[in-house]
Amino acid sequence: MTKLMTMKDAVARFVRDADLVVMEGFTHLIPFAAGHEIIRQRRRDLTLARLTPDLIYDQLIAAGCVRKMIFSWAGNPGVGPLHAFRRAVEQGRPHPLEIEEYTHFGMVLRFMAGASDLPFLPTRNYPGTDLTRVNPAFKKVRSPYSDEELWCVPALRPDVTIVHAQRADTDGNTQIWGLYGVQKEAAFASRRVIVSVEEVVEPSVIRSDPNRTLIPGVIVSAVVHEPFGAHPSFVQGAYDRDNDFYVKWDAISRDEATFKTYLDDWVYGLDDRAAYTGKMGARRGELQADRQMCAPVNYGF
Amino acid sequence: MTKLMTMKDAVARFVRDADLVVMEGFTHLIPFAAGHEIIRQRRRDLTLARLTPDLIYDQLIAAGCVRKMIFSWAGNPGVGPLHAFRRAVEQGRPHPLEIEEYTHFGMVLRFMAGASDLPFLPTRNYPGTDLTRVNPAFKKVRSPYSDEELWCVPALRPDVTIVHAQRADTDGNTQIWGLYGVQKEAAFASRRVIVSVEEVVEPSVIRSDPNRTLIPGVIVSAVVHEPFGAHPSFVQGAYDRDNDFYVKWDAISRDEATFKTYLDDWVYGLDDRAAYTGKMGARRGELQADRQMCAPVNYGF
Amino acid sequence: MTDYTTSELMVSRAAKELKNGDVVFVGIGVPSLAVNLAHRMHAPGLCMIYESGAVGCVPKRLPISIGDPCLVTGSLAVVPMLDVFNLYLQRGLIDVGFLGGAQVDRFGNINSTVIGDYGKPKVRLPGSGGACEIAALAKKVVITIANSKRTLPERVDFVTSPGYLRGGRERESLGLKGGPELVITDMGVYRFDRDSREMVLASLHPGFTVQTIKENTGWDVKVAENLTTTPPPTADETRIIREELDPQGVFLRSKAG
Amino acid sequence: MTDYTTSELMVSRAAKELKNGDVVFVGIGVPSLAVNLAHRMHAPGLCMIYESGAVGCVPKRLPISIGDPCLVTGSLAVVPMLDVFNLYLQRGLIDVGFLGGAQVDRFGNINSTVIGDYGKPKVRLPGSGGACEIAALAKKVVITIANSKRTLPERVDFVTSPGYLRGGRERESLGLKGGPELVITDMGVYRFDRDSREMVLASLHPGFTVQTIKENTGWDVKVAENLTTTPPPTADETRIIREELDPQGVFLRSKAG
Repeated sequence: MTKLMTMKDAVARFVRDADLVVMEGFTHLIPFAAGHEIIRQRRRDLTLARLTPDLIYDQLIAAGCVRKMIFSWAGNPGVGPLHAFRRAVEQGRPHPLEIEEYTHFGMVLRFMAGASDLPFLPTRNYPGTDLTRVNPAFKKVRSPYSDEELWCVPALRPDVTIVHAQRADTDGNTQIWGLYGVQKEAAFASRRVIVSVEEVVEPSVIRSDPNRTLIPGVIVSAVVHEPFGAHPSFVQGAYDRDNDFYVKWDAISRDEATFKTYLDDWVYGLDDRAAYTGKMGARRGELQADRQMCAPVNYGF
Repeated sequence: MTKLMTMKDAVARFVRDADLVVMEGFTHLIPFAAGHEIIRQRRRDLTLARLTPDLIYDQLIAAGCVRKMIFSWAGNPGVGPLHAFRRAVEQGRPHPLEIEEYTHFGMVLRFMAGASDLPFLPTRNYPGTDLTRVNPAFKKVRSPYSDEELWCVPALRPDVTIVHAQRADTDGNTQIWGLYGVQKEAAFASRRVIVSVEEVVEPSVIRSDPNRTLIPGVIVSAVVHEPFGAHPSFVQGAYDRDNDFYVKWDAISRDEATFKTYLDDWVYGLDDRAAYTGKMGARRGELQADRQMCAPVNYGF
Repeated sequence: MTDYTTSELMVSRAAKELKNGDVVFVGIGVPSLAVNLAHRMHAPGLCMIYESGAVGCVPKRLPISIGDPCLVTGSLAVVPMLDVFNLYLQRGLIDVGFLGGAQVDRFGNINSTVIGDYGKPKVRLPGSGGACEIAALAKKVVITIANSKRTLPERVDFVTSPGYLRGGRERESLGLKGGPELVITDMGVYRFDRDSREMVLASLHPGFTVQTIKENTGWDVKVAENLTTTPPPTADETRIIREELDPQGVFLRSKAG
Repeated sequence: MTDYTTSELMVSRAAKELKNGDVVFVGIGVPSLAVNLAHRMHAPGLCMIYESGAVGCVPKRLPISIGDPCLVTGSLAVVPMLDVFNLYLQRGLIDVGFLGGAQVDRFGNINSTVIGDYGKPKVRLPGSGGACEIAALAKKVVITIANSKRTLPERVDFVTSPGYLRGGRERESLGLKGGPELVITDMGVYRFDRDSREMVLASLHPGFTVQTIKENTGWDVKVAENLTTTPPPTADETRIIREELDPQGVFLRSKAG
């Protein structure tokens, strides 16, 4: 049975108020289309988790969807701070934002523990940092093989994880290349998984290169066909990062009024991602990736 | 500086008497050429670790190279028992074999812990099994997040890991497709790594598809060009498993005399793998893989 | 009546345990045939996973081992073994795991390690492989084994893969979920009593009697009140097994009963 | 004398810390330029790793962020972040990690989390990212930061990434190896005293005095007996930086001193 549906349906069915939601993608493949749909459907009281909140979580915070954020680096990568995030933390606007803070390694281990149904995972990191002082979720375990004490982080088990990928079949068997980030671990840690893709392909395409399948259909709830669904972030082999927008976001997000205009123009004022990409106009062509194909390999026997 | 050398040189330089040696490959890509060279160079008192000892460790045991074996499944896959292994365990011939026994999951976690420089990793497995009773290396840890107790396995840190792969460049950047097994984890866990490959390629081939690189050159000590180096096991996209040999091994290994003849004919009597593949004759052609290429992907931006 | 072998009956019976959409951890031999039969008969959405890391396999030939290259070509995913065990098995994605062994006891514990004492074994067997974790972490386990006093002792020499241990709530008390659901032998099918967790004869294969079962089981095995006869494979099933799944009779014809 | 900016001097000085064959954890900006400069000058065998998972990168343009697609195309390997942290960093493969931050203190502790109190911050900064684990697990750390009383306080408001903590043997006693080796500012270069683990001024950039340093550092900073002058970048180095590494002046020209 196909899991193909619109983003509207996928968010309506699988993202609920007060959910713990993860939209992953380390700089690469950030699921902006899904984030905009969540704003459009006015979800509230979400807990968002993600290594690098990036613009997408800044937009969700500014739009009033978020109660709490779990993260390890909150900035506009290569540009500066996240202003909506800072306003929420420093001034409690539009409302106070609870935060729970780790490091990248810690977040990765939290996802991996959740994906492995383990209560925790240990690391040699964290002696001496003040993070363990302000976040009581860091705890110590003594190695049964020595007297060493190691810091641990607890498993993270999201209600729903949303990822964007290059391609999937309608069962949700999903292939990603380029930067992997923590998408696989986050997806396996979750109760529900939404995958949006640049291209929906026949199973034969997936089956021609099974080592590239990062997320198997057995854990996927919904597949959404969403070309340019990661803009303004990038998709290896499809389009480059729209760095101009990352720079512009700095100005847009400094002020609640300019943010509201952005939201009206690019989210509330549009029905769906197709309308968004239509509005992008010629910019799409400018971001189009060059062609640099890999050397294919033989799976015969 | 190139790391390309002959198997003779690689084994002479990087495999020492009494070393803890790992030759990995789950059914796929078993480094038989390296195993034969170790027998030829008459290494002694080795501790061998591997999930599935397979014929290669059976041969090393029968040849008198092995003092101890760390493993999780000792059989001739699809055929029957490993007779040399059984003789050593049950009758102490050619000499007694110490064993340390886990399960596949346990061995994988031991390699992953070693590869991550952690003293141990936990799992939900092992309540109720007698394995934890006969192997004191299994220990328990209490989760600091609950009252749950979990079993742990200790890190495994081999002196040398040897893997066979489809291709590498002369720096040791190694690509594998098809079954991955635990080669990556074993290699990262080791002090030294020897890679033998079907094909030595230009760095540009590796760089055309960086997601396929399983083992980076930074951890590799030696690269050996060894076509058919995994025979009688298989290499996806190159040659099929020589199942006739796996069946024949059952008869060869039942008797110390027939084993000695095999060893004289196929190991001691040959200078190197080139001589072995020469002796294989037409069998090589019969095992040649069909061509079934993957759909290439675009790495451009 | 259709002509069939006992092995074909076992394959057919095991196949019935699989539902469409199940994620199944497959071994070589009877399990592989059973899963492939179910896939062709009533469970087209079934997902086969082999411990070698191949997911959603469509093997073009009967796999000789769980690492056969035919399991890779055309599969949906091939993943590292670390992922097989952490992300699929321990994560709780496996609905059914198939296991065999040298001995299975009254409470469904399986021995595939040694006959006799561990330190001085009479027979050294291959060991656990992935069996222990499948027994501990799959939602449900189906066991296939020959029916004899040797293979079905009251207590296994060594618990490689935990069943219900000494019965009752012992398995649960150790934090394990799941457990063996069914034991299929060449003579009958056993289920486990809900309270005592003891193996109980649930159905007899055609031609076998309770008397034969009792003579070939290592303890005084209980018989279900509603003892039934195992349904023999249909003509369709035997045709698929013989013509499509194992045309060369690698696994089944040699054992024809 | 060659014309150069302070940033170019910092890049040139940082590049000198890298040996051929080093495995280097690279960040964006000065670190990226330094590593690429070393790669072109004296360390062709250097291996660049970005925390995004790209290994052995040969970026065709100056990467805008650590996840820039140009780091992927043509690299030797692209690996999951789990591997970056477990198998490269924690495993001990990283020879040199570059770090920056909002504050660095007398013992090389770095703050990139908050200015003020954590619960009620005056300024909320981005947070650790991968910095804490680089500081804890790389064999050696090189820090680049501006030289002012604000950025170099006696004690950071928050230890995001551990240096030598309160000095002496505290870092070692907690089981941490490595530690900061060098702090490169826009005024000078500091090393750490072997015993006290305190930052000590080791060289002055041309044109700066000990007096200026003291006026722009948050504690009474010690000066090495053999205080030297930081060698300015060679003409070759500035040419490579300007023409090849940052031709559009994204990182350096705007800060030209």
